[in-house]
Amino acid sequence: MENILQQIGIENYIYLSALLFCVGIFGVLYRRNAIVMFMSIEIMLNAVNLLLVAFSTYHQDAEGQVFVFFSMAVAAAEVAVGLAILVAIYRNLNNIDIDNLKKLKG
Amino acid sequence: MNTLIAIAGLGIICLIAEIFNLRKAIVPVTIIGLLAVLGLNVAEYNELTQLAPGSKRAFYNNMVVSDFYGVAFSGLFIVLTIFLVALSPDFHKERKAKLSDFVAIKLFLLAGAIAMVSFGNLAMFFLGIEVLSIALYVLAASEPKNIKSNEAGMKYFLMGAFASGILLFGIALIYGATGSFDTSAIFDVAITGNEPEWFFIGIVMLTVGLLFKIAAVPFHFWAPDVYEGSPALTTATMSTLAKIAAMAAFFKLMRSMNYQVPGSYITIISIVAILSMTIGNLTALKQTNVKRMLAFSGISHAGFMLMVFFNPPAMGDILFYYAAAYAIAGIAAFAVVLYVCGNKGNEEIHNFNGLGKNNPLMAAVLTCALLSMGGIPILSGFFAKFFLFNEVLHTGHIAIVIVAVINSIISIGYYFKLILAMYTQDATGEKQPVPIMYGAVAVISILINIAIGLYPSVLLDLL
Amino acid sequence: METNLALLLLLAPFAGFLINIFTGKKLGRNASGTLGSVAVAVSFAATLYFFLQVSNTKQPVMVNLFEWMELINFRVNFGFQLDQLSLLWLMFVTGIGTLIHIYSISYMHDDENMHKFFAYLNLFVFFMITLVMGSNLLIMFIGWEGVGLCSYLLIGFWYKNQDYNDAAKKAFIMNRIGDLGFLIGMFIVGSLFHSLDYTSIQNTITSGTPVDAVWLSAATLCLFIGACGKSAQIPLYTWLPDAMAGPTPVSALIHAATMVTAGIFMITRMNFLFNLTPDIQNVIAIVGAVTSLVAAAIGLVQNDIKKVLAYSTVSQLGLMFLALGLGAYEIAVFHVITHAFFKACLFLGSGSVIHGLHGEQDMRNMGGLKKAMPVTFITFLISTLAISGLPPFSGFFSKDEILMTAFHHNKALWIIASLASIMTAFYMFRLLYLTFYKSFRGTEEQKHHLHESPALITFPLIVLAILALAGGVINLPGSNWLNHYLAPVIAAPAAHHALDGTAYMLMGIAVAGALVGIGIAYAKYIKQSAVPAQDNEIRGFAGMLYNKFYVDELYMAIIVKPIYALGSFFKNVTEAAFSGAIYGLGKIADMLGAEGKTLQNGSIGFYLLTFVVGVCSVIVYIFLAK
Amino acid sequence: MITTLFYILSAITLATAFLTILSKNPIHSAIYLVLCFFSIAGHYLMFNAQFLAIVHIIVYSGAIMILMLFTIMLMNLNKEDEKNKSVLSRIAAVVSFCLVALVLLATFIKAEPQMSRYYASGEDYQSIKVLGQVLLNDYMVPFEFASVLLLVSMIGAVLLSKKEYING
Amino acid sequence: MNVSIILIILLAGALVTYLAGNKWASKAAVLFSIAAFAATIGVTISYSNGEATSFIFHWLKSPNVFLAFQSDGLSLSMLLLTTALTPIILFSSLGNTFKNAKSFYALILFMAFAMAGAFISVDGFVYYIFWELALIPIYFIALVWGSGDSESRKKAVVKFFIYTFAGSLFMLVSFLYLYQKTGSFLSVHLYKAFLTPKEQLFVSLGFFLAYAIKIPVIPFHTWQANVYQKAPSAGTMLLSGIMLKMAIFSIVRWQLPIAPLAAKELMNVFIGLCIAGVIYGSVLALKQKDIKKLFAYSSLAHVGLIAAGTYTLTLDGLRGAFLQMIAHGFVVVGLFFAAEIIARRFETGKIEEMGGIRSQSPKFTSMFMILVLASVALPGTFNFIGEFELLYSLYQLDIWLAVLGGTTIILGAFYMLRMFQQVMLGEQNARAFADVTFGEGAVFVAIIAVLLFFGLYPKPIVDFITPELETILASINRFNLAR
Repeated sequence: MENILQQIGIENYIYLSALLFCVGIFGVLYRRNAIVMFMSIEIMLNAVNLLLVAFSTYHQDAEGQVFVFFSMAVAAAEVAVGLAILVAIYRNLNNIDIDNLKKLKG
Repeated sequence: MNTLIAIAGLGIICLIAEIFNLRKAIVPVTIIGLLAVLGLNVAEYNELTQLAPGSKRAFYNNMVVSDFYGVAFSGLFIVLTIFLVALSPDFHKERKAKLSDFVAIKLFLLAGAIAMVSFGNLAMFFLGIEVLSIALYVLAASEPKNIKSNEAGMKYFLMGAFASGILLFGIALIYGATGSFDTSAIFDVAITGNEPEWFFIGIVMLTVGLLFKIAAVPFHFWAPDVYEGSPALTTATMSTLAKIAAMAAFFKLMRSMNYQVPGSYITIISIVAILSMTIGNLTALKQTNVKRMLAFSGISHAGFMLMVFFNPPAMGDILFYYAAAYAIAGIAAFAVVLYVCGNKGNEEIHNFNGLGKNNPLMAAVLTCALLSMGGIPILSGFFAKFFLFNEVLHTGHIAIVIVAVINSIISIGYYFKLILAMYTQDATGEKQPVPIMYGAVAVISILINIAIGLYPSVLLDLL
Repeated sequence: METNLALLLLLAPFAGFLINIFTGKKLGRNASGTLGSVAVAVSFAATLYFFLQVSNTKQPVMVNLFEWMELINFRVNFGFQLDQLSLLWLMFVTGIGTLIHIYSISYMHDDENMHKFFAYLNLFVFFMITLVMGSNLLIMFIGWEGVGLCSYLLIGFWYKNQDYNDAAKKAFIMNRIGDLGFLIGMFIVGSLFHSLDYTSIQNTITSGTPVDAVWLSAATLCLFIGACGKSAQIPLYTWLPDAMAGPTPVSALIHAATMVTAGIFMITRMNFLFNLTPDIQNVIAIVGAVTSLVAAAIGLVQNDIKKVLAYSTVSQLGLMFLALGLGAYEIAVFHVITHAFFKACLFLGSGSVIHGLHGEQDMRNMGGLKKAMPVTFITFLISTLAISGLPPFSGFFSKDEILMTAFHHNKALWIIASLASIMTAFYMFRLLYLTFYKSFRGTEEQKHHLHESPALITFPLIVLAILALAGGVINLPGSNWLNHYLAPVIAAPAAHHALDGTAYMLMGIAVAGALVGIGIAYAKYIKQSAVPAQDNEIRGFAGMLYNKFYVDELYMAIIVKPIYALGSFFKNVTEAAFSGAIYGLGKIADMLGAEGKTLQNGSIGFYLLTFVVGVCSVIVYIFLAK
Repeated sequence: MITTLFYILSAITLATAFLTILSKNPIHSAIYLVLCFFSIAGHYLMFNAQFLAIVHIIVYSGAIMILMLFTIMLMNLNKEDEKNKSVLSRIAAVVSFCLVALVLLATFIKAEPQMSRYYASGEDYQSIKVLGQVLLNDYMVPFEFASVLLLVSMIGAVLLSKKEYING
Repeated sequence: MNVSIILIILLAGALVTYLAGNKWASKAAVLFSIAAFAATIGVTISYSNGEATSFIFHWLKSPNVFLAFQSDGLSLSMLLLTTALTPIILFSSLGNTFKNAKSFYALILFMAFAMAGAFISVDGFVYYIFWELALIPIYFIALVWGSGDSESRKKAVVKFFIYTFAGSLFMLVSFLYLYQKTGSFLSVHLYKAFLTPKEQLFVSLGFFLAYAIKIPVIPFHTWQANVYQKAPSAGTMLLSGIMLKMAIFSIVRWQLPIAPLAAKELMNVFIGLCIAGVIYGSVLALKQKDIKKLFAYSSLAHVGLIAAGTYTLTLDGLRGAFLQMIAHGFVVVGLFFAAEIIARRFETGKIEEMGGIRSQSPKFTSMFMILVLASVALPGTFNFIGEFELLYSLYQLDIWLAVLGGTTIILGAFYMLRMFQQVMLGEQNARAFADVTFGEGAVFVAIIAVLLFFGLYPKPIVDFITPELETILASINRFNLAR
């Protein structure tokens, strides 16, 4: 079976994932809108998923892809809970800017 | 393995009980169930003792492994959960309808925690930590009308998810380097020494993710805010069960995979340990909110516990002892905090004024719990620190022991702030009766604390 | 038998003390006084027994009770030694003690705490006996400090007056300075000789074992400092005049006859040691001579009757030390004894006067008491003649021997001592004239009540006057009974000076000097009827003398004040600094905590940022920093 | 050809990811993110992991993003309202992004992936059949455990969102 | 009779006292403390008869910890001090009414228990536990039942606790280090440890820090005066009478034999600090306006001398230290009791507000006087014996040390008599001052009897402690033999 890594090389995927991961991190740091921050986290998770798939191919092993399923489940679960919290906040504050969440400090 | 299944089943039973309007039975059944699970756990332990020393029992393609370490910690988690569940009905008496949810979530959380210490595969580990985390996100935010609770939940969730991302990245890299998620397979690769360097990067990422979970400096910022904002019982859960579960998992991971790490890794761990101890303790000095103070205290204890990495093969039992001592003292302290601050709406120290006169028993329990955390003999916290220091000295790291000692001194400063409030200030409010469960949990846990102080070998010899 | 009797000798006064202190109030005044006197009399009787026995056998009586202290270099036994020297001392301690106890029955009769007075006096006698009887330095030290304690208690007997209490405290503390010297001296002696027993030290010395001369000098110097404290020598003499705050019998017993001679006793006891250190002997001689001159000079202008006597005591003690320094121990002892007689008599006489005048002590307010108090006057006169050194009174013989010894050793010392003697004659007769001659200068009220003292007071006066008159017989030139008696305890007897022309010449000079002094006093206070000026009118050198050379003020300024200043410094500066250093650590921790608090600013963005920075630094450190 | 495709896809992935973050309107962000996910699915397809690609589209674009979009719409958040955001924090974010990217890339470059040794065995490892076997045999326990995870999140979401009412 | 019985009695006493309720607590406490004293005497007799009185139990396997209680001359003499003073201290508190008396008396007994444990433990780890345990009750005693305004009291007491706790932890580190070297905490093993001079230095400093703070030696003393002043008298007595002896005892038991080379190396520093403390404390005592503070500084001076004696490493120094510890224990308890009696009558601790007590209360005056005299080490009192041996041991090192240390007899007389004069003498005080009651008098008589008896006949104690001290000296000198 033909393998894409023979042509592209695993390192490029690692770089791509790392960059995408960094973009996710950037998003989390850059934005204060909670929803967009969630999205950034999803980008991070996707970067990891991509990496896992790349490694799965690299090792020609299904486990990596299976792991991606778990990762997706986790992502879904997290988003569900995260959005629930967000909704609760929105009910109280009428916005979702996390800079408003500074009551707890010191 | 059986314990894991039983606990998940128990959680579902809780949910079902609510459907069948058996609300009153939930807590007793859960506690009895947990005791039964504890029995299962003991049985598991006994089976292990039949085997050759050092061997482990693997289940389901090495997904779940039961060894002394995992079983011992599972037992500790179960005991803690029993206490936490026992505290629930009084704590949630305003929101009885949701009691089943709370109890079920705690049980699932326990399942996650057990998965974290008895995994044989990173997938189990990852799922365990996520179950634990998500359960805690929910619990932290479980007072939707309370803006503080919202904030706590949001902060915890955002940062937790972020940390999960990094942790996952680490797992991916380890997988990339070794081609497997199975810890023993990873160990086999790692021991050959010719794995790619991503492996170490993965280990570091994993470490960072777990350092976040145990709230070590500089990944600790969430802890005080979240502890303060969460409902007190959740704080109790976080500071006891969640913290030691993360620590235990961390230790297990590192012990099972971290063969031949670069020397600078241990330097990082010691720097983090020192920073955690110092910043945690120093900042705790200025706190006026008890939960917040305990959060910083927890940060410093995380620092102490990190010292086990100086000699992982020898320190499993010591970590277990330390975790048990810390968590049980924490439960006792929180039982009193729940009692005192239950209907006050905040956890400021002045709420504790005059407790020594109003309720000497609870005051004594809290005093003992704090002294235990501060490391005063005969309470188990002292022995924990003593064993830890002893082993660390054994590895020759005298400097960090000195730092730890200085930190123990600093910690007395804030533990005593609370004690002073209890014994020297006059009470502001009138005396309130102690809910029987609070009292029982407080007294039993402090008795356990003293007992394991007097017979440390009971725990030390478990593994 | 001997042991029991010796213990009786020792413990009789102690029993008196115990009974008086616990039940004295119930016993009543007379009973308590009688009891006290009898207790001492018992001791006197026992002393007499031993005195006769030892005089016959020439063997000291040794009593060894039990081992008291054990140190690495030496052991100290609780033991007593009754030899010629200690018995001689005991004789006049218990003898004069008995007389003064009897005197006190009347003198202290009106005091509400009379039983305590007798208790303290008994306790004093007990400690004095301990001091004298002890067979080693440490036992002597018990007595040494014990008499200091009793002195403290008795000076401050009228405890409601804080000035008296100050005087008492001063006496105790100055004594303690000397005691430290004594203590250190004992340490040196103990480690040099591996014993504190007189006999074994003496044996070591006579056996010719080599001893480090420097340490020996240090030892004797330290012991001498101890003696200075107790016997009021420069520079530790200032407590004695102040000690006159105590009741007059106390002054007579403690501050004239017995306690203050403890230093002389100690040096005489250790004479074999001092003989080995001529340098220190010189120091002793010089200190003694200077003390005698300075004290006499101050005595010239004092107006308080007891103060005059006090300075006279200091001066006489100086003379004794001079003798000690010259190695003439027997002569010093001789003077101690005669001095005990006449000075006790003088003090008791002055007490009688004070008693008669209801507490008046200022000589400017006396005068003309000759007629009102004839017995007192006559005994006082005899004693005054004795102290002035006129033959044939006892003082003449003892003082003359000292002067003679000084003349043979060092002319300068002789001149100083002679000057002191002349001054003594002057101020004693000044005292006599101002008190007993001319007309009464006190208030009418006092004059109305003038009367001779009762028999209990006059009886001791008479006895003492007789002794002052005839005491010289014990060591008359030629017979030298005392010298022979003491020979066994004095290692190297003083060179015996033949009664040649020089001796007679010196006697003549001494007598002439005394007469000059008396003459000046006569001219000034009888012929001119001069009365000393009021305090604020005393100026010039006289003012300086009247203010005791400002020594007290000097000590205050260079010792006491600096200590207080140091105390303030410690309290305000160093304590604050030490405390501040500790609190400072706490403050630093608090400050850092506050920093940590501000760091925890509640912003998720910031938290995440530190998270990321943390991750980066970890990765950089581990993977890139190599 | 495939290399070019990789670079194009990668560019799209990164660009849409950036745009997700930089768009001021959350709706736009969501749309860009969906695009990003599609490009990632493209990567998966290039790995020949068709099943995963489809699951990915379904879960991420179909479920997660719809959930988010739904929330955005529900809360009427489709406006640009990040007014109180300081320049300093933006700069800090940018700087730290550069830092992280640099550090990670540098680390990985330094780690020298050993691609030269790579060879394809030709074994089937990612067909649906194999995946199913691995997932439901080897990974049966995690699979079941994931259900606990989802249950928790479900209970959690209900607990947080359900209106409070007194019920005995 | 096994020595552990004393611990059991005291601990049981604490429990029973607490359970007895406020009304009966004091009586129960006195009863148990007397029982403990009797038991101590029993143990002493058994020990003198050569019976086995020690207790040993292998408590922890890893680390290797023995629950080992040994009775020997040193520990028994200190144990006797503890159990003899405890009833006296309890007795002295009877005159006061305390709120929550059951806790108060139970804490006192618990404290006695902890201190007794520290004296008889020969396993370093168990010893450390008892050492720390003693801190908790005194903390609460001073905090809850202390006098003065609560803020400053809190500050003082917390400072005390943290300070002493800090010192102790360094001792723990020393113990741990020793354990790494020897594999045991037992004193018999530690005594045989051959550490390098550098190791000894650090170990010794760790010990010194703990002890110097507790004794206290300047400059670690700043907690002392305030705590002594603020604590209730019983607490002050416990602190000054027994607890600081625990530290000096520990020097002899642990610091010196374990790290003798360091002790020799640092001898000048240690002794220098101690002697400086003698003068410093004495001079400061002169400036104190509060009677308890004055006693505190006087204690600083006396204890400095004792500690200096131990650091001379001579038999005289060690023996003198033990004798003086016992003597000082009794005297200082008596003095603080006197201060307590005055405070009860006058309700003040300020010296300037006192005065003229003598004419109202002759018995009290006499007893106080005797205590003052004992405190200034008048010959014939027990204190003199101790001070003489201590000064002589200093003299053996250097005469000037003895002279400097000896200033205590001058300065001591100075401040004590000054205090006595201001407090007791002078014109009759306007306020009534009842003479001592029978109970109070009995306490004084007991203390004075001990002081005078052993002042004249110290041989029983000397003979009792000397063999053990020689053993310790032997292990101090083991490096000389090895060479």
